Amino acid sequence: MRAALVSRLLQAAVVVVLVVVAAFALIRLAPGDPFYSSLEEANVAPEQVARIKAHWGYDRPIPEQFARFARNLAQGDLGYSHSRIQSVQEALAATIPNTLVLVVTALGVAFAAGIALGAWQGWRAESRAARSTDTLGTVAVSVPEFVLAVLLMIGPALAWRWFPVSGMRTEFGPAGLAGLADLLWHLALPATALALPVLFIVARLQRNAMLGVRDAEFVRAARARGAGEGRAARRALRNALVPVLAYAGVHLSALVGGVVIVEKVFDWPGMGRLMVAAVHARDYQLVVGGVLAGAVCTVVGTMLADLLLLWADPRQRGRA
Amino acid sequence: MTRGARLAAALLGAILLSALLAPWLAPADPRAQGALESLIWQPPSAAHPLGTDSAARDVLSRLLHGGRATLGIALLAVTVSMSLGSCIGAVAAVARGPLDALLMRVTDAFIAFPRLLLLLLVVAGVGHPGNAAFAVLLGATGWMTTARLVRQETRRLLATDHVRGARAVGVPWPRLVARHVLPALAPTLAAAATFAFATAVPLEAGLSYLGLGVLPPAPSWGNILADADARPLAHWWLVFFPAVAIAVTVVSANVLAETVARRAGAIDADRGEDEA
Amino acid sequence: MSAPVPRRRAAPALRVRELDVRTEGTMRALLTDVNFDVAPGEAVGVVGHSGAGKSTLAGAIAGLLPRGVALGKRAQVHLGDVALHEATPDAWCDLRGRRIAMVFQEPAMALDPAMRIGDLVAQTARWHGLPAREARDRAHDMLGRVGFRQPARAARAFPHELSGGQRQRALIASAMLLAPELLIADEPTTALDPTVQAQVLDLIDRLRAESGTALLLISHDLEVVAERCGRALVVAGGRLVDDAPSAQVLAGARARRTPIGQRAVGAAAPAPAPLLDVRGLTVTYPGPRLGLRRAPDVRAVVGADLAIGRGEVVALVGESGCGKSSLAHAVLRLVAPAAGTVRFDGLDVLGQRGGAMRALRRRMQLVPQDAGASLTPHLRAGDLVAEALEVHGLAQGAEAWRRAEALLDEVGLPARAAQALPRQLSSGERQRVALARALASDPDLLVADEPLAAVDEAARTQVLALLERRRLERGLAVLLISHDLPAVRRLASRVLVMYLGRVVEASAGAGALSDPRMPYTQALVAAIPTGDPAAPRRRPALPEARVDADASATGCAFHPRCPHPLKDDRCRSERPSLQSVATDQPGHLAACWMVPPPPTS
Amino acid sequence: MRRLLRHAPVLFALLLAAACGRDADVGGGTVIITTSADADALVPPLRATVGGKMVTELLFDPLVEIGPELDPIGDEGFVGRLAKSWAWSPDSLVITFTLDERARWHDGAPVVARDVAAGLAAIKAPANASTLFADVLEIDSVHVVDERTAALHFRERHNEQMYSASLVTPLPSHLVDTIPDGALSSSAWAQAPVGSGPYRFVAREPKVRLELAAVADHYRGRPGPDRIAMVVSESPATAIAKLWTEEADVWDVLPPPDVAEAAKHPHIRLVRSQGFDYAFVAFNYRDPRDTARAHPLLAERRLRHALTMGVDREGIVRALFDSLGRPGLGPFVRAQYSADTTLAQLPFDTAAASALLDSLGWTGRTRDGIRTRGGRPLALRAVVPAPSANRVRASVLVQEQLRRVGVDVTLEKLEGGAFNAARDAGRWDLIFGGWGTTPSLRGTRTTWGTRTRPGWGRLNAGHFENATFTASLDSALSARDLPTARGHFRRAYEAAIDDAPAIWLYEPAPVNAVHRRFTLPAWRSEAWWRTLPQWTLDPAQALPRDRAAAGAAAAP
Repeated sequence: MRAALVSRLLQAAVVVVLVVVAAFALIRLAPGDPFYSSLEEANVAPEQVARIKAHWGYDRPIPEQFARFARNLAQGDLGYSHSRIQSVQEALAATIPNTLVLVVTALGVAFAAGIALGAWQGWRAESRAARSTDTLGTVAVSVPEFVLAVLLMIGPALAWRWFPVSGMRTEFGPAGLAGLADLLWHLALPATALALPVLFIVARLQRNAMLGVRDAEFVRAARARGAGEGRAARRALRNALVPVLAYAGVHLSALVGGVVIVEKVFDWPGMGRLMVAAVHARDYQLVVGGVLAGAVCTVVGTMLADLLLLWADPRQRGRA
Repeated sequence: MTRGARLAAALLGAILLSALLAPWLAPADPRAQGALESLIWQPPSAAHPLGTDSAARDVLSRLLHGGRATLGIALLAVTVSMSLGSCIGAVAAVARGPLDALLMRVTDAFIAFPRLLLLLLVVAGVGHPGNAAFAVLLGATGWMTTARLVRQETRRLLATDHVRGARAVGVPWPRLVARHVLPALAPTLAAAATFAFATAVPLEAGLSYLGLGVLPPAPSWGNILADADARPLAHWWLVFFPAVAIAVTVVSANVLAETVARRAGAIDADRGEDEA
Repeated sequence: MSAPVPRRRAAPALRVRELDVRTEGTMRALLTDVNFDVAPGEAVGVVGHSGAGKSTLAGAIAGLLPRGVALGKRAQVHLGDVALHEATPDAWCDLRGRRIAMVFQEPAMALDPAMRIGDLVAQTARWHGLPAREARDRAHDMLGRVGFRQPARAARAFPHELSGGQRQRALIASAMLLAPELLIADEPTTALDPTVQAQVLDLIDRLRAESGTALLLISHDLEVVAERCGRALVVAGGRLVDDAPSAQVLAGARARRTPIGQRAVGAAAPAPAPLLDVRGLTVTYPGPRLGLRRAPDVRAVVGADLAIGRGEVVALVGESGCGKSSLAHAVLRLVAPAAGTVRFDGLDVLGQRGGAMRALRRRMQLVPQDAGASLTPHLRAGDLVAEALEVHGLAQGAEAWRRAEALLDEVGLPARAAQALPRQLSSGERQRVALARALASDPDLLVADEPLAAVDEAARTQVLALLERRRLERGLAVLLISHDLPAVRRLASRVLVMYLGRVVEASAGAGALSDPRMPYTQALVAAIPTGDPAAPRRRPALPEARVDADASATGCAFHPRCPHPLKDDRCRSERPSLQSVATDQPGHLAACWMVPPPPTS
Repeated sequence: MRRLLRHAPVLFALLLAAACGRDADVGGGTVIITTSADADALVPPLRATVGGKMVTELLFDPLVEIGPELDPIGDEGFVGRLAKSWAWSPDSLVITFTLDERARWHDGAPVVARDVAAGLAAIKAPANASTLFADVLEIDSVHVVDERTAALHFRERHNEQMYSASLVTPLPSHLVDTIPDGALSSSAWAQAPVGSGPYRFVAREPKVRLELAAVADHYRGRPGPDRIAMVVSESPATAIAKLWTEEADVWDVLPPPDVAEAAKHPHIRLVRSQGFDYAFVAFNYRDPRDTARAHPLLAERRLRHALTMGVDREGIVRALFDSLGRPGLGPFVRAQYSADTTLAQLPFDTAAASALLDSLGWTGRTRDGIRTRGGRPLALRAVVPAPSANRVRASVLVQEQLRRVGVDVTLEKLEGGAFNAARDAGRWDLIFGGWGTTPSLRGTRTTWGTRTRPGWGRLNAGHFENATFTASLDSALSARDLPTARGHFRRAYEAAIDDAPAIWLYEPAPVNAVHRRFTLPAWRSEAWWRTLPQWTLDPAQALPRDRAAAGAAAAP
């Protein structure tokens, strides 16, 4: 097992390096200027812009800039963000937790509910309720994430005022425990917008996996040993988890793809919003720092999913 | 084909047909603007069954013509992503060794790289490249899932008894791949393609919402939706009708994909071999 | 914790009256009007062709019928005092595992892949009310009683880490844990080797004797039933056609079998230059990957020599995992051997390239072990056979199709088979399609890996006759891998016995099997059921083969398991080579220090 | 009834307050400004966007500030801030300011003359790339006369010298002098500035919120509201939505549809004000492929006239702004002193436009109605800035209208950075541009002035060149009094309108939304936040955040 971890870490490192190099080059090749790029900041003389570019070393050739970036990275310095007027570390430290709160809650709810719903649909496949929820699932999966987000924002937030329109906390709101409640109140809609599509994808996968395992020999053998419906279903589910977790591992980044749009609609101060703004502002160092953090999170997330998969399927433990 | 699958196929066919026949079906020119003051932001009425948008253009015509752009982009994107993904997946499966590891790491890198950011950077870079190039760009950044699926499936097929049996009989490699491996891949590819299509359509809408998709004044389902962004509640018809169009297309595509996949037994639980 | 005291009861353990089983939709009758009793502790066999309804009977009694199949209304099934046909789901939970237990054909599929076997066995006890600690202890105790040397370590193992035999033992442990009144065993040993099969059946009998459990043994192998059960129920077409002592049923069946008879005359033609000449063949597979390092290679075949003349049939016999299939695949270059030479009709097989190799492939054909799986699922049987012709340029298009149909007819398949997809054919029919495909290119050498394993009586005789005809008419040489002794005795001109990658005994003709000298061969032959109830007691007890047995150990590989009373340290330190066993049996060699060398006069 | 229920807690608190002294504990309240663009900088030399101006002007006091009449000429229109008095040198090339001795930095240090020098130095240091560099070009240096007196030396005389002086905001030299050139923007001080204004910096979450607190002992008196928070949203729609849910108190320049929505919310009051922005479609006088050569089509004045007459500016204004906008008049806004609404404009007359185009030889027609001459179609390429919603919608309307007179306009919507790059490179025929102006007219030199003179015409991307316009503008900017200046400006604008460098599209007349619980003096159009210290809270309508502010304010 330990050896499997080492080889995966190596693979992950290679992936992160590839991603960072690509981001580093791409942002610098995009036209537009890291300084004074928004419309109103246009009245700075070109020679002044040239001076500040020289100060930050953006006029050097890209490989040389990357060498400098690598040296700074070695000392743990990710650089400075011009558009946010703070260091990249502070920017990421402020936004990554917010995105993680949103993603972890959304995925947690989506997987838990998805697995439960899917298992029930699979086990009771013949019942009318199971079939109807399945068709409901097909429809829910098809609504584009951002339309779902906009609908959630129009109805519950704007029209009926059950939830706040946007943001993560009430301005000058309560602190401490009440503050937490306020956060959850703000988290409800964005998390739902992100979780719903994932929930039904997971449910569909779990249902298919359950159908495949329901009549398996070891389930019949379990019944032969005295297991009732409940225990037999639990044993079947235990094995039917494998394809669902395998899917999660492979498609993790696609599942959270919708974060950027949900953060934009609900003004959630997370990584997605930060990156979109950083690209528009041509904030070189923030973009590269963000992509690095994003890649690390994705890779770690995928490895966690793989480890979960190894737990779920003992047959995989033997072979790395 | 279950009743649901037939309905889905019919719906999808109708939508594709309406997009193709848009110039004849649409009551008005999608770019023609009505009298400015009176006709902007009109809710659905007799004159304009689906209302008008920010530039007093008829939403029904834009929806029909827009379908052509959105579905066109989605189809081209899927073709690009499927062919790219299948090639990389097949090569990786057959190659094994260092080439396989390299290809898989590149695939992982593409997955780890936030796709939206990549699109943003490229479009910001070259300016809006026009619908066809944009579709190719979508395809070129969406092939990774297909690559992994094809690699896993090809590797599984190459290890099966019936391929070893055919080799024992003396069937040469090219014929072996053509008659014994590819036909088994086809259903998986078909299912993956339909699922890819089902994600490409809303993606175009999402990108338009972020200002990246089809460039106005050309119509697309995405940019009709984006046009309502400022006032989703006040201009509900600009959100509702495109959303319905997208949802119906995607539902039908998903149902078809699942029917194809189920008939091929692609989604069966016990085929849980890992792909290591 | 001593074994539970056996319970004696007067009433029959199982009483079955007017048992009908129908499919709910089409109301097709699977079983009609089956009546029989099983006395407490009695062993009753259920025999019949595959598809006759044996498994349905087992399912009906244990209340485990598949979806969409149900008992007839008039059916009456009583387990002692309990009416099983009226049992409620809760009642079944209490009955199954405590009073009625089942063991299945595919141990690998019947064990929960995600659960350690210790936990699985303990769970059975916990489900029936035992507290966790006591359940765990009884589980460990039971694992010990079913033959695991270190029950505590075995308890932590997952099913995929055990051999076939060990998995079946684990299943039996969970079934017999609570000393049920009735054990239903549905083809418990079909998938196992003869030696392992014998051990498992012995284990079942021992445990049954200790707890007085009645046995309902379902098998298509009459010999096994005759050995283990007093009575046999014969099921055909869903009806009970006979209920008689098993010896009587066996005798009747043997009378109906076509006589196997002796080999055709003229077998001992002078040995011309061998068609296939294999020298010092060694095949290795990479060991499992332990992290970055790789475990030492597993040596499947070690320095094997083999020669087959034109028209000659050589049989390879041995337990699964002894390297039979590896040798066969290496000969056909489907697997690259690590060392040794393979010459076919004077050509160095390993040296051939491209076109020359394909020409050679035409003349050497394989019928793989699981023949059914070797047929491409989406191609029709006719296409597969025609392809074999087209690939070797023997025929094209319609001509190829016509000859394919003729070949399918020759292997005894109905005309419709040509159009059928593999999944529409029975396992026996698929086996014969594979055979037809192999014979299509009129090969000189046919490597047949367990060609008769999944085939029922009628088909078996047809395949043997076909091989015999091709051998006589076309001089076809056959490398036959099988442990179906009657077939081997009839066809084989020479027999080789393999153990852990080495040839340990060889004989011209079937001498090695009729008069085995090497202790391993003796154990192997003894383990094959003959139908004599007394046979089990005479068999030497052979300990279980360890999963990771190391073939490269010094000395005689069989030494750790060898039951021979006189084995000494020479067996442990020095590897015996093949020597002639007796002057009057030229060509009968054995690799064992205990085999008396021919007198030196 | 539902609204009453929602405010039950407030009513209860008020009853309680009434019982023991009315507004003792409510204080000045908390003002939440909602916006969709975060401040680009927190310190004066680096700010450029409106958000940046607001924050820096709340945190820092200038020497002097332009008065409500917005007259930048001479110094009558100016009010003293850090400088309590000033004197001109005889040759009016030096202005000597005497600082108010009560003025303190937020860290308690007194404001001294050296701070004025530090202010100018920060703008002048090239590596800082200050956005005010061009505006204070003519200020040569600052001479520290004594502890409280600083003299600004000018290189040339012009009529807005005092306005330029108002741009030199003193900085805390004891903190700023140690910061090396170029490192100002990333310095710790720039991220959490110590200022001299009525509000001090409390906390900031970039792109989310910024919190300022009132300076109790400020030398100009304690400001009204106790706390000000600037809350940033991703899109204008979400930002404005906070007004309706009372999560925010003020938004300036409300889009027309929201003005209608505001009417439905009694807690919102609408205030009209003068606009300081204008948008236009500028023509490129030079050939996009080679800017040395004249533009093959647009160099022809009559073609520019024809295009101008083909655009229905009234219709576009009504479509975009309903009644809250007016057609552009020229390179100025109506709120500037140089404005002249009587200038003759080119009329919207498609017949005249078509006739003119025919006379220029554009008589051929392609299948879909686009004019051709010598086989070449009359096709123009326009770049449009994606971030500006109004200009994007206007571009679509202009495109359609010009298509009706046979001109094919293709639109290219470019993202912020790419739009600026394209504008400076000149790779376009038309550009949907727009400028935010200030009371000072000197900016006209940079945006429309000739590119031949040093410091002129840097943003004149269309290479508009007109001798009369340049001469008149030059004399207008050096006129000593308003009437003379206005005369010169009129001649300059007439020359510009006749030369038609651009189609003057629109000038928004903004409506601003403020929560009714605040009463405020007259709305300052060019910088509404300057009256914030004078806002007073009506205790009866206090919200929970106001009371929380009172508690916090009382604490230090």
